[in-house]
Amino acid sequence: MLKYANPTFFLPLVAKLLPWLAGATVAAFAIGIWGAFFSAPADYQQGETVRIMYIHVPAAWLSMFCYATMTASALGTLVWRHPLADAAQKAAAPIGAAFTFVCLVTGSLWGKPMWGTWWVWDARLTSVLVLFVIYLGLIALWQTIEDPGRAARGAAILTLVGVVNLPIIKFSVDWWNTLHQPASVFRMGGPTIAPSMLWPLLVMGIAFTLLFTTLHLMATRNEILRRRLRRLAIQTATGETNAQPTHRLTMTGGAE
Amino acid sequence: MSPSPLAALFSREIRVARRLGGGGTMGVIFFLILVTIVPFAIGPDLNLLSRIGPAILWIAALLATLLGLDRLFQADHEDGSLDLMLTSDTPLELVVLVKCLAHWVVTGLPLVIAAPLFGLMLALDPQALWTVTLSLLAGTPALALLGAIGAALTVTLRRGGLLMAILILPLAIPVLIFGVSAASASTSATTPFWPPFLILCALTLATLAAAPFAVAAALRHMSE
Amino acid sequence: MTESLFSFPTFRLEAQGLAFARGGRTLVEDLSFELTNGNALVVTGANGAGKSTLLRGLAGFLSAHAGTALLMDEAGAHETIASQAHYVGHQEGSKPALTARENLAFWQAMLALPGLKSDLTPDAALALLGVPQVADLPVAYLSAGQKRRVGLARLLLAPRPVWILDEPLTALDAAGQALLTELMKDHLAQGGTLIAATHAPLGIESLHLELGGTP
Amino acid sequence: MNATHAGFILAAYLICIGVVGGLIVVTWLDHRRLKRALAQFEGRRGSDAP
Repeated sequence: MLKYANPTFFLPLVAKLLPWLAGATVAAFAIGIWGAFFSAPADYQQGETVRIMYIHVPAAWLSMFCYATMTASALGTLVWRHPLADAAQKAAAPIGAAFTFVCLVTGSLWGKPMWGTWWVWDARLTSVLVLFVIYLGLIALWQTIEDPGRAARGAAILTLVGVVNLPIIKFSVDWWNTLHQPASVFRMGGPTIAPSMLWPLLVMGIAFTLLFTTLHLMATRNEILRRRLRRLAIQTATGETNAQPTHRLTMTGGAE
Repeated sequence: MSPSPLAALFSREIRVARRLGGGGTMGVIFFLILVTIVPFAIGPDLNLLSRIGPAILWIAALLATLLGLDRLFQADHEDGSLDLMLTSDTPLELVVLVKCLAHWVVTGLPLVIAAPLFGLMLALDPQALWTVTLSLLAGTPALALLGAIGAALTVTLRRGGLLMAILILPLAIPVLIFGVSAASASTSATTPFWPPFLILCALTLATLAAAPFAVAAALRHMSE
Repeated sequence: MTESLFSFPTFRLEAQGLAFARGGRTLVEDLSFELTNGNALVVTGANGAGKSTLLRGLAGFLSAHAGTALLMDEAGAHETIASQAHYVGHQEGSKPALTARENLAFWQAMLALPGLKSDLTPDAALALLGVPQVADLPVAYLSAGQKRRVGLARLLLAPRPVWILDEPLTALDAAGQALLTELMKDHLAQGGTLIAATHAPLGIESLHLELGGTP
Repeated sequence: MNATHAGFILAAYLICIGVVGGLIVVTWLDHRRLKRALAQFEGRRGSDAP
């Protein structure tokens, strides 16, 4: 397993995998979107707007999955200090932010015709919004700290702290704004959804996961290259060759 | 003969805070300004003020806690104290805890004491004064500890104050939710006081137990 | 100068296969050495050769990429160097707003090791470092050399067997440098050990480690 | 498909495509830039990169 984590092994692996992954992503999206628009029926309550669900729900799911990926990478950074874990962590943050953004915007566009409002301060929405802000904070941390190793460890600690925070938010907000609309955003509890709507949703879920994997591999590869470039730039600046560091240990009598 | 390391650290922190910027007074003045601004912004409608008063006090407390927090470890990093503390026999986690305690005593506690007074200015009824003060007393330590995580992560950054706020505000939201919820218990008949207050206490205790480890880990890694 | 009232217990400082990196560059690799009571190690090398990195690593501020550095007592029990060492870097760790006495009293409490208490008071230590007059002054008012002396006074207030000194002569005048040499000699005579990075000769008998020299 | 809220549906999908497409393009351009910069370094220094 560790062999695959070696950057010199990882880069060719990515190059080999990417075309296949990209192809699979496009195919899954083609099937999923056909299912969402032409196969699945309109909801008897929500009408055609239910079609937003096929991007909203997978985006929500991926926003969490991406955080889980970052958490795993954060452990890799802190426990094993593996550079690939650093790169995977850094690469995941903007992708997670993008999926969370999509989730929020599509949810809002779904909410306006259904609830008559763009935004509700309800548990789900608020927790996803907080997730979005955490992503933005992580990106800001990555951009501010110059040394990549140090930035990786700082971001890893923040990621782990944030993961504790997420369930707290989920439970806590039930107490909050009990006077306001106690809306439940997702009305489907899995099996309660009709099979004709379920399969396009699942296919879209797979498509989004494939998309995430593709994007994440691309971005991780970029981070590895960026680190390599930075090292080369520093070596050039210090006018240093690739010679091994040397030292000499001797016994001397001091100055007196 | 010599005092225990943690007692020495506590008195040093208090002394430094007292000689620089008068310790707690600055935070209280900032708190006062925030409370004063709100009626100007939303108009002097006493009914409205007494309804949102607890929330105003909480937001003011949150912002006042952030004040000066970015220097909590940065100052020690810049003058070399942090390095020396790492070589101490005392675990860094305890050092962090004592520093946070001192910071809370200097910035948080004066706010809690001043809260009833400012509550009167916002036309809170006597019961609301109590609930706000109690919820601030229970909640502000958690804010200071969470803030310490952000302060540790930005310890090497010259202008880390804004980034620190971005990092810790999402973490502070649960504290704010339950704090405001407990504080406004008396202003809205439907909200009970005890359940959110006890959850707030639980949050503070959990932060008290976990945050020092996160802060110490962040300090060790970031000051490398 | 200071009459040594005690001596440190027997120990051995062992570094094996140490490697440290800074900013993605390996600066020290496969370094092994051993020091015992009364030994000193002087580290030299050009700017950027990794002197500070090595010292910060030995003090436990950086984690080693490889190897170990431990302090063993006679019974074979070992501890990290950091917990037994004084680190003197480019900063003194003094709060500008506090007086020299307050700063030193704090570090005495913070850095004292169990079983190695010193009877010195901060005022006595300041007198030994030739700056008795600054005890009541806030450190912010002191000159760089005075600040340095105040910082060095903590080495006497909390006895620790290992001194890790990064450019200890910085900011000191000739008298100060001579004073520090005496302090180092006393420390070694008491059975302590020290590791110092320097450009100027320290005037003590030592092992010599040159970093980044020609192989 | 005669949706009453076609505008909302269309907007949701377009924004999704925009964000994801933008991410792909930015990542790809970043990759090209890095590749080029690395190639420059290797050209200048010989083949010493691992």
